[in-house]
Amino acid sequence: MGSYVPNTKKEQQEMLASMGYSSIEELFSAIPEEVRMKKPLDIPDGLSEMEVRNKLTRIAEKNKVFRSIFRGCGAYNHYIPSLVKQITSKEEFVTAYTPYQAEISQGTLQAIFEFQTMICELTGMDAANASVYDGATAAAEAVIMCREKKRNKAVISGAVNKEIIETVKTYLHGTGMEVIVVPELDGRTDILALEDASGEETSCILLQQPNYYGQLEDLDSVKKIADKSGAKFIISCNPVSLGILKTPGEYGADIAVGEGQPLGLPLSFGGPYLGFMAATDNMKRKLPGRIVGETKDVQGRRAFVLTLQAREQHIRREKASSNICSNQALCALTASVYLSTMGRKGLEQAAVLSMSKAHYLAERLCELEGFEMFYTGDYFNEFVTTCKGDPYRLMNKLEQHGILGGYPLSGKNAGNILWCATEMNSKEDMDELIQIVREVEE
Amino acid sequence: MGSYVPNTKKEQQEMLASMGYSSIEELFSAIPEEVRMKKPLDIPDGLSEMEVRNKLTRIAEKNKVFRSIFRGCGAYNHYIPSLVKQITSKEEFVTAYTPYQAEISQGTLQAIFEFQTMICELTGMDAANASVYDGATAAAEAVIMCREKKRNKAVISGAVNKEIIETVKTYLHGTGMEVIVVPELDGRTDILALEDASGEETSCILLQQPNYYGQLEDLDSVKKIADKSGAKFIISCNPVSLGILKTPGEYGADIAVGEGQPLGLPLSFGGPYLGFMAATDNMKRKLPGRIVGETKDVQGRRAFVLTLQAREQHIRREKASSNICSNQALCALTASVYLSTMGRKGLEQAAVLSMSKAHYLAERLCELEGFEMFYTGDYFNEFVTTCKGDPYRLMNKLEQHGILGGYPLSGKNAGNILWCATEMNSKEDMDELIQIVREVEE
Amino acid sequence: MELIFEKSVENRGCEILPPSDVPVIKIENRYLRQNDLHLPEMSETDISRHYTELAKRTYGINNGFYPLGSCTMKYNPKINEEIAKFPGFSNVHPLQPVHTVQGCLEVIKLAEKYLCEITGMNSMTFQPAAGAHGEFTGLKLIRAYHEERKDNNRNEIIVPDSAHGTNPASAAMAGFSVINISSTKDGYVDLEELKKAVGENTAGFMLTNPNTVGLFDKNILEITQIVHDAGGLCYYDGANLNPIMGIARPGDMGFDVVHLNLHKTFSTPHGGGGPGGGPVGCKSILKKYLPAPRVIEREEAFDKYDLASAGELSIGRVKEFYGNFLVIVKALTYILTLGGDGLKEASENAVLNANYMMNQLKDTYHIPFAGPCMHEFVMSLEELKKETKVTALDIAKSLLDYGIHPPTMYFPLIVHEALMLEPTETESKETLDQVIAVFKKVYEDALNNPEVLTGTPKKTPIGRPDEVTAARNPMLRYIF
Amino acid sequence: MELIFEKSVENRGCEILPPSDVPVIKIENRYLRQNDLHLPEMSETDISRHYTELAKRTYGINNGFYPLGSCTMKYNPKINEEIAKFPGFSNVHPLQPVHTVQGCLEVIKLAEKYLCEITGMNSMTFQPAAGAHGEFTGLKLIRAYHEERKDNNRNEIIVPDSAHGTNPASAAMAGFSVINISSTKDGYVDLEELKKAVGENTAGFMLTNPNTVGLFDKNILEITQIVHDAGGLCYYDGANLNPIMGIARPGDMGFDVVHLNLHKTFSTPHGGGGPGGGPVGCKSILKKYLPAPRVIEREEAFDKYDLASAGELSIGRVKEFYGNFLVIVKALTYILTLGGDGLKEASENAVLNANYMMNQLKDTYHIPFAGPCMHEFVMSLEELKKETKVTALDIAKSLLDYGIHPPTMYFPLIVHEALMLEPTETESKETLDQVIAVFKKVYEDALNNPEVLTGTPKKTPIGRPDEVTAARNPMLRYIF
Repeated sequence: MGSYVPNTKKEQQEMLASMGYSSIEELFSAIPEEVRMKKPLDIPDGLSEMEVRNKLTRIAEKNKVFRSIFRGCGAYNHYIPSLVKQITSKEEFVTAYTPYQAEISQGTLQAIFEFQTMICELTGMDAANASVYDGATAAAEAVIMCREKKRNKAVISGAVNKEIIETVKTYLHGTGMEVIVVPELDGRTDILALEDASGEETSCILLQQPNYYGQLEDLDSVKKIADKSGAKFIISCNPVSLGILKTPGEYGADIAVGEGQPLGLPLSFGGPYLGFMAATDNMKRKLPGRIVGETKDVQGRRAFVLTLQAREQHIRREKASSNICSNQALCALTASVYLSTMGRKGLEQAAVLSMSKAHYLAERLCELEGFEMFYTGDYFNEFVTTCKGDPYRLMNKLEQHGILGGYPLSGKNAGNILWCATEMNSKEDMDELIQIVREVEE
Repeated sequence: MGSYVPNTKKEQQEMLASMGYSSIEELFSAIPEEVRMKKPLDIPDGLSEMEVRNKLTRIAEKNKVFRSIFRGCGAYNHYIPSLVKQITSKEEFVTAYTPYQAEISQGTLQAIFEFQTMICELTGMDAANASVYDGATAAAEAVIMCREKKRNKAVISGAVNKEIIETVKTYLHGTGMEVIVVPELDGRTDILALEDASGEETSCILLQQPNYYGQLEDLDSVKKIADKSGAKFIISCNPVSLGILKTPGEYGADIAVGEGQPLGLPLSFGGPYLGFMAATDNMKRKLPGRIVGETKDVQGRRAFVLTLQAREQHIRREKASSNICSNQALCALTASVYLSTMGRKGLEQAAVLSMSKAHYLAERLCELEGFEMFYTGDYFNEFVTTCKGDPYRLMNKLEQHGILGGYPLSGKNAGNILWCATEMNSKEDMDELIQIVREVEE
Repeated sequence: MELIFEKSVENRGCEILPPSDVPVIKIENRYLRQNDLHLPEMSETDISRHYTELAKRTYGINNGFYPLGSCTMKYNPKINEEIAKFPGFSNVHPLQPVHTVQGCLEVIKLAEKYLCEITGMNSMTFQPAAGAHGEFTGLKLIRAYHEERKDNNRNEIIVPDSAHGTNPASAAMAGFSVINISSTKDGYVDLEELKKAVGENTAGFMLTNPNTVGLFDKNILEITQIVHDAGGLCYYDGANLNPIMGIARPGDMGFDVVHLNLHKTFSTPHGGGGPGGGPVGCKSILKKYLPAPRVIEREEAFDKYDLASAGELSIGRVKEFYGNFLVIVKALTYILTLGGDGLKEASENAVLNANYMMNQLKDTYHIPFAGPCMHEFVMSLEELKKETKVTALDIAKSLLDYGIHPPTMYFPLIVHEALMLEPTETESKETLDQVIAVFKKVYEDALNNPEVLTGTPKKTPIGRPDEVTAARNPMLRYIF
Repeated sequence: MELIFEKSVENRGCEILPPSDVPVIKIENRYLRQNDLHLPEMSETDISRHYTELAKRTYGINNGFYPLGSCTMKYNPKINEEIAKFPGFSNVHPLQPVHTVQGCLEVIKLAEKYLCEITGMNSMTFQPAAGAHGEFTGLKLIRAYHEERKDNNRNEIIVPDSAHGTNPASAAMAGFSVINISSTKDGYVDLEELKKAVGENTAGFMLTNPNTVGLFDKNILEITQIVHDAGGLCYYDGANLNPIMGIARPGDMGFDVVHLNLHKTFSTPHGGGGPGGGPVGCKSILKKYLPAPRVIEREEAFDKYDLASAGELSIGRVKEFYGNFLVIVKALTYILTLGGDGLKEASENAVLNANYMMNQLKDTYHIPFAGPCMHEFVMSLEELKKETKVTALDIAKSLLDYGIHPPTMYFPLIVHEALMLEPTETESKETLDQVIAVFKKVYEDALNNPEVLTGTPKKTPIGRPDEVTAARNPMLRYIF
C-alpha cells in the first residue's frame, strides 16, 4: 500500500499519548455512531508506486495517440516549445496555493500580471482577469457581466461552437436571462437575423471569430448592430489567430473571451484548458475571478497583489460578481511562457502557418471528386467540406494510418467534415492524407 | 535556423562600434589566413526546434523499446521512482558547474557529501569519492591506486565483466604495470589459480561480486590470499545487491568499486552511468577525483567544500593521483536521491525481489528440456543456462513479443545464455517468457 | 523585479517553428490586426532566468509547511504528475472516436466508482473544474429536481454563516435567494435557526461537515432530516472531506449532492490557484439531471466504455468536454496508490496531526472551540489584539520570516481575528514540532515586542504591499 | 542545514516496490551483510523539501551570469534535455541486438560526421566520458602510433605552462614523461623553447588554441610543423573550441588528435561536475588505434549501422559500452539546431561578447594581453593587490553578493592573481552591461573600502569556508 503519511506507528502513539489518548479512534468520538461506516471502503488495496505506474500505463495504452491530427473544433494541436514544459513543471509554480500571501507569492502574482498584459495585447482590450475554467465558461461569465436591469436577452450566433452555446444556456437558466440563438447562413452568422433579434432588451451579442466552421465573420456589421441596440458586444476568439487577425478591441468589442488551450496546453482529452477574459476599462470592475494589480510594498518596491477583491465571493458572498475561486492559474502561466517563448514573430508565424496549411489542405481536398468547400467565405485554419462517401468510413481508414481526420458533422451538416490544420501538419503529412482519401473514395 | 544568440544584428553592430570595429570578422584577425576555413562547414542548415524534435523523434523510433527485459551484463533495468526523475531534473542541479565556489554551491556539495556517505554505508568502507565515469574506469582507477614500487602486477579474476578487464588493461598499458587474468572455473574464480598468481609482486587482486555470471564468489578465501601476498583487495560490486549482501568492507576489501547505474539511472544505451569508489581510511588520500569534506564557514556554520585537492590535476598537474576533472556528479545525485527514496527497506526489497525473480525464472527455465543451469553455485540475479537450440533464434522470437531475452554468450560459453531478472519482471511476464521459449524450442 | 516586457529587445527571439512548406496565404487587409502586438522578444537564456526568478519568489509545498485551513495543502505526489504526462493521456484529442479513447473513459469511470464509494453517492460528473464550479453544478441539479416536480417556489438556499464564501455566491449564481442562518456559539448548525428557516420556499441547504471550525456536527442526521422534511435537498460542500474518508460518508449523513475538491482531498496540485477538479456526486434521484456527456459502461469486451449525450432533463453542459481530465488522472492515481485502507489512514492522520498541533498550542493561543477537532482547528487572536494590538495578520506575516506559510486568516467569519490551521497528514511530527516552536516564539514576541511583529515580514522578497492603492487605482496591466 | 541522515526517522519511508509475486529466496547467511545499512528513512514530502533546499543553495545557468573561463558555461537548451528523455533513447539496453538500436547508432554516426567536419578530423570515438578522459584516450592513440612504428623511445609529452592541469596529468596517466615549456610573455608558445624541447623522445605536444589566455596562436602552423618534424604528434585540447567553429579547424592547423568537451562547446549541461562528453577525433593515420566497439555504416537500407569490434591495433576499451550516450544525443540535437551557419554564428558572438566585455573593463582592470581576444580574456589583479591587498579571490567573492558567478580564478598559472572571463555567446548585451557595471563597482570598492571586500560574500547561504581544516582533518562522510 502506498502512503504519504510520514509518521510512524511509534510516533503516532507518542502524539496520542501526549494528548492523553490511546488510539486515533478516540479523536473521532464526535462522529455519531449512526453515520459511521460499518465496513471498509470497497476500493482495492493500495499499490506501490511501481504497480500504480504499470496499471496506469496499461490504461493509457488503451488510448490511441495519433501521429497526425486534422481535427480542431475547439481543441488545437499546436507545437509546445520545450522551454514551456520545463518552466511550468517547476514545483513552486505547480504546488503553490492561490497567492493570497503576496510577500511570498510575487512569482505567481507577477506571472499573472504578465499574463493579463499579454491577454490585453492579444485581444486589444484594456483589462484581463487571471483566467476562468475554459473558453465556454468565459463566454458564460461574459454574458452574465453584461446583464442589465432592462436587458435580459443574450443574443448568440448559431455559428458559435455548440459547447459554448450549451454552457451559456446552462449558466443563464433560472437566472431570468434568456438566450436567443441566431441561425447561421452559409456558415456565417445571419446578419439580418441578428439585427432582427437585437433590440432594447438585448444585453449582449456574442459571436465567435473565426467561428465554429472556421469562417471569418463580418464583425464590423455586428458592431453596428450592437451599437444600434445598445447591447454589449462579446467576441470569443482563438488566441493564436490573433497573431494576425484584427483584435476584438479593434472591432469595438466590450468583452473578449476565448479558449486559451492553443497557447501551449496539450490536448489532454479536453482539459485542463484555460478561459481568458478581457474587457474595456469601464467594464473591468465587473470581471469575475482573480485579478492582479501592481502596487508598492512598505519600502516602495514594486509589488503585485490580488486586487479588486470586493468583487469576489470570499468578501461579497452572495453579492459577488461570480462564485469563482480556483481558476486555471497554472494554465495561465503556461500561456504566458508560451507567448514569451514564441514572441511576437513566433505567434504570427503560428497563425500564418496554420492558415496556410489549412488552405493547402482545402485546395488539395477539393481536387478530389466529391469533395468541395461547403462554405465559401474566408477562413482561418478550419473549413467544412463535403465528403464523397460516409465520413465515418473515411475516418476509420485514416485511423489505420495513424491519422485523426476532420470531424464528421451532424444535423443539417451531416455528411460534411470539419477539417483543421496547424503548423504541426507538414505538407508531406497532408499529401499522405490526400492519397489515402483518394484511395478510400475510389 | 535555431540560435541561442540573443544579441540582435543591431546590438552586435553597436557593440562592435563601441570598440571601433565595423565587423565581427575583424576580431578574428589574429587567425592566420592559411588556417582559415575557405568554405562553410559541410553541416546541414540549422533547424527550428519543432523540426529538430521531429527529426530526432524519427531517429529514436528506429530503436526498439522492449516492454520486458531479461538482460543485464552490467546494465540493469530497475524501477526508477518518480521523485528521482523530478528532483534530478531541477535546472540548478543540471546546469551548475563543478562546485568550486563553495558559497553558492552548498547544494551540490552537500548532495555529494551525502552521496559519499551512502556509498560508504553500502560498501562498508570509510571514504568515498564524488564519482568517476563508470564501473569499469572505477576499477581501473582502483588498480592504479594500489600500485607500489615493488608491486606492479594486478591480478584480476576472469569472472569479472570483460568490459572491466579490458578497460583496466587499457589504463595500465604502458605504465609499467601488468595485468594477470586468472581463469574462472565453473563460473567462479579459480581460487587455486588465484593463489598461484598472487605473490610479492602483486599489487592488488580484483574480483567482482556477484561476478559476471551472477555467481557469488568465495571472497573470504580471496581475502586470505590477498593478506598472504600482501596485495590490496579490490571488490567490484553491484550496489543494489548490497541491500542484502555482505559488504566489501565486511570481506576486508581495501577498495570497493562498482557501476552505480542500478541506482536510479536509466539504461540509456550505456551511459551516462556512474562509477563509485570507496576505500579504507588509510587509502583515502589516494582516491582519485573530487572529494567533498565538511568544515565550517567564517561564522561557524556547517559548510561543505571540495577537499584534498592537493591530489588533483589542477593543483598537482603531472603529479596528480588521476587526471579526472569532470566526473558524473549529476548521476551521483541521482543515486543519492534514489537511495533516499528507496531507503534501507526499499533497497533491501529491490535486492530480494531481484534475486527471487531470478531464481523463479531459473527454476521455470530449467523445467524445459535442453535448458539447465550451466553453473551450479549460489547466485544473485543473473545466471547462465544452456539453450536447446540456437540462442539467437530464440532471442528473435522473444523480440517479436517485445521481450529482450538473456544475453547469448560466446567463447567457451557459446550456446549458453546469461539471464537477468529484477523487480521489474513480474511473474506474469516470466510465465509468458517460458511459454514462448517452450513454443520456440518444440 | 523587472517585468518580462521590460527585458524584451526588439527582434530578439527563439526559433521554434519552421518556415512554411506550403504557399503562404495572405488574407484580406480588413481581417488583419492594425495595432502592433507587444509580446516579449527574448532569448531562451533570459526567459529561463526570468521564470527561475519568479519561481524563487513563489512558495510551493516543496518549500515548507503550508497549513492553510480548508485548503488541504497536502503533498502532491510526483508519480501523479508523471502519469498525467503520459502521451496516452496528454496527447489525446477530446473529440477522438470513442474506440480510440477507451483508456480516458476508463479513468473517468474508475474515478466515478471510487469517489461514489467514498462519498456514498450513486453517480458523479467530472465536468466541474473547481469546487465553486461544482457547487454551481450541484445547485443546478437541485433546481432541476424541483423544476421537474413543478415545485416552482423553491428558490431559497439556506447557508450557515460559517460557510465558505463560495456557497452563497454559487447559490446566487444559480439563481437562488440565499438565506443565511447563524451558528451556535460552538460553531454548529443552530437547529432552531434551521427549523425557522426551512419552509415551502426551501430548495436546499448547504453545509460542510466537518464544518469550517473543524468540528463534526453531531446533529447531522437531524439537520438533513429537517431539510428533507421541509421538501429541500441537502448539499455537501466537500472542501472538508479529508478527515472522514473511510470513516463517514456524506451520503450516509443524508446529503443528496456533494462536490469534491480533487485539489484538496485527492492530492492534485493547486497550481497557484488552479486548475482544480470539482466533481459532483449525487444520489440516484438526481442522476437524470447531471450534465452530459456522461461515460457509460457496457458489457462488451471491446469498446466497453461509451459517451452518452444529454437526456431531456439534464441541466446541460457546464464546461467544454469532460472536465479537467488530467486532474482526474492525478486523483485516480492517488486513490489507486492509497487504496481503501490508505485513504482511511490519510484521514486518521490528518486528524491526528491537527489535534496534536492544537493540543501543543492550546496553552499559548486561544482555541475557541473545544476538541478533539477534525483535520483543522481555529485560533482566535482577539484577546491578544486587545492586549497588544498585534493582529492575526501580524502573527501570520511574522511566520513568513520563519519560512512557514501562514494559516488561513480571518476565516471563518464567525471567529474574530481567526487563524485556521490545517496541517494535513503528509506532515511529520518533526515538522509540526518545529512549527509549534515558531508559533510559540511568535506569540512571545507579540507579548514582549509587539512593534517587531507589525514590521514583519523582513526576509521576504517584498514587505507588506499597499493593497488599498492597488484597489483604488488599479494597474492591471503593463502599458507599453 | 541538516543532512538528510539527520532528518531520517526509523521505519519511515516511501512505498515504491510491490511485494513479491514469486517465492522469496533466502540466501545463506555467510553471504549476508552483517552491519546495519543506514540509508535515509524519509517521507516523500521531506525528501522533496530537502532537495528543494539543496537546489536553492546551488547556482545554475538559469540563475544568472556564469563567466567561467575555459568552462564555456553557455545556455543548455531545454529541447536537448527533452529529446534525451525520449524512451527511444533512454530505455534502450546497451547490449540489445544491433537491428534494434539503429537509431542510437545513427546518433553516434551523425555526431561523428559533424564533429569531424567541425574539427577537420577523419574519425572519432565517443567512448571518453569527459575532457580529461579524452586526453587520456588521445594520448593512448599517440602511444599506439609510436609503438606500432617501434619508435619505443618516444615517451615524452610536451606541454606549455599555460596548459590546463589535465594535460600533464593525462600524459602522466598514459605513462608519459611530461616536459613543461614556458610561454612567451604574450602567452603564446615560445617557438625557441619548443624547438629545444622536441627530439627523438618526443611522443607529442599538447596545446589548446586559442590558448588559455584567450589568444589564437598565430604561429600555429609553425608549431605543429616543429613537432611533426621531430617525429611527434600534435594533440589539440578542445576546451577552447567555442570561438572557432566554422572559422578554423584543428585538423587544418596540423593537429593529429583532438578531444572535444561536449559539455562546453556543444551545450550539454555540466551537471554540477558531470557527466560530460569527451569524444576524441583523429586523422586517418590514427584510426586503427581507436577504442572499440565502433559504429560503422553500410550501404544496406536495413540495419544500415553496425558495431565493429576492436582490431588488433586498438588501444582497447576506455569505458563501458559507447560513452555517455545521452550526452551525445544532446550534443547532436544542438548541432542539428544550429547547423553549419549557426555554429559559426555562435563562435562569432562568443568572440564578440568577450571582446565587448574586455573592452568595457580594460580601463578599470589590468588586462595583460592585448586584444582582440577570442572567446575569453584574462585580467590580472596583481597591481590591485599590491595597492590594496584585495586579491583576485576577494573580487571573485564580492561578485557572489551581486548574484554573479565569479570567473575562473588563479588560472592560467602564468598570470598572477588571474581572473579569466568567458561570457559565451548566449548572454545578451544587457546582461553584459549589468555585469560590467558590477565589476566596476567592485573595483571602486576595492580601492575605497578594501576591508569590505575581504568580508564578502555576505548574502550567500554560507560565508567563506575553512578549507584548511577541511583538508587537514578530512570529514568525508557522516558518521551514524
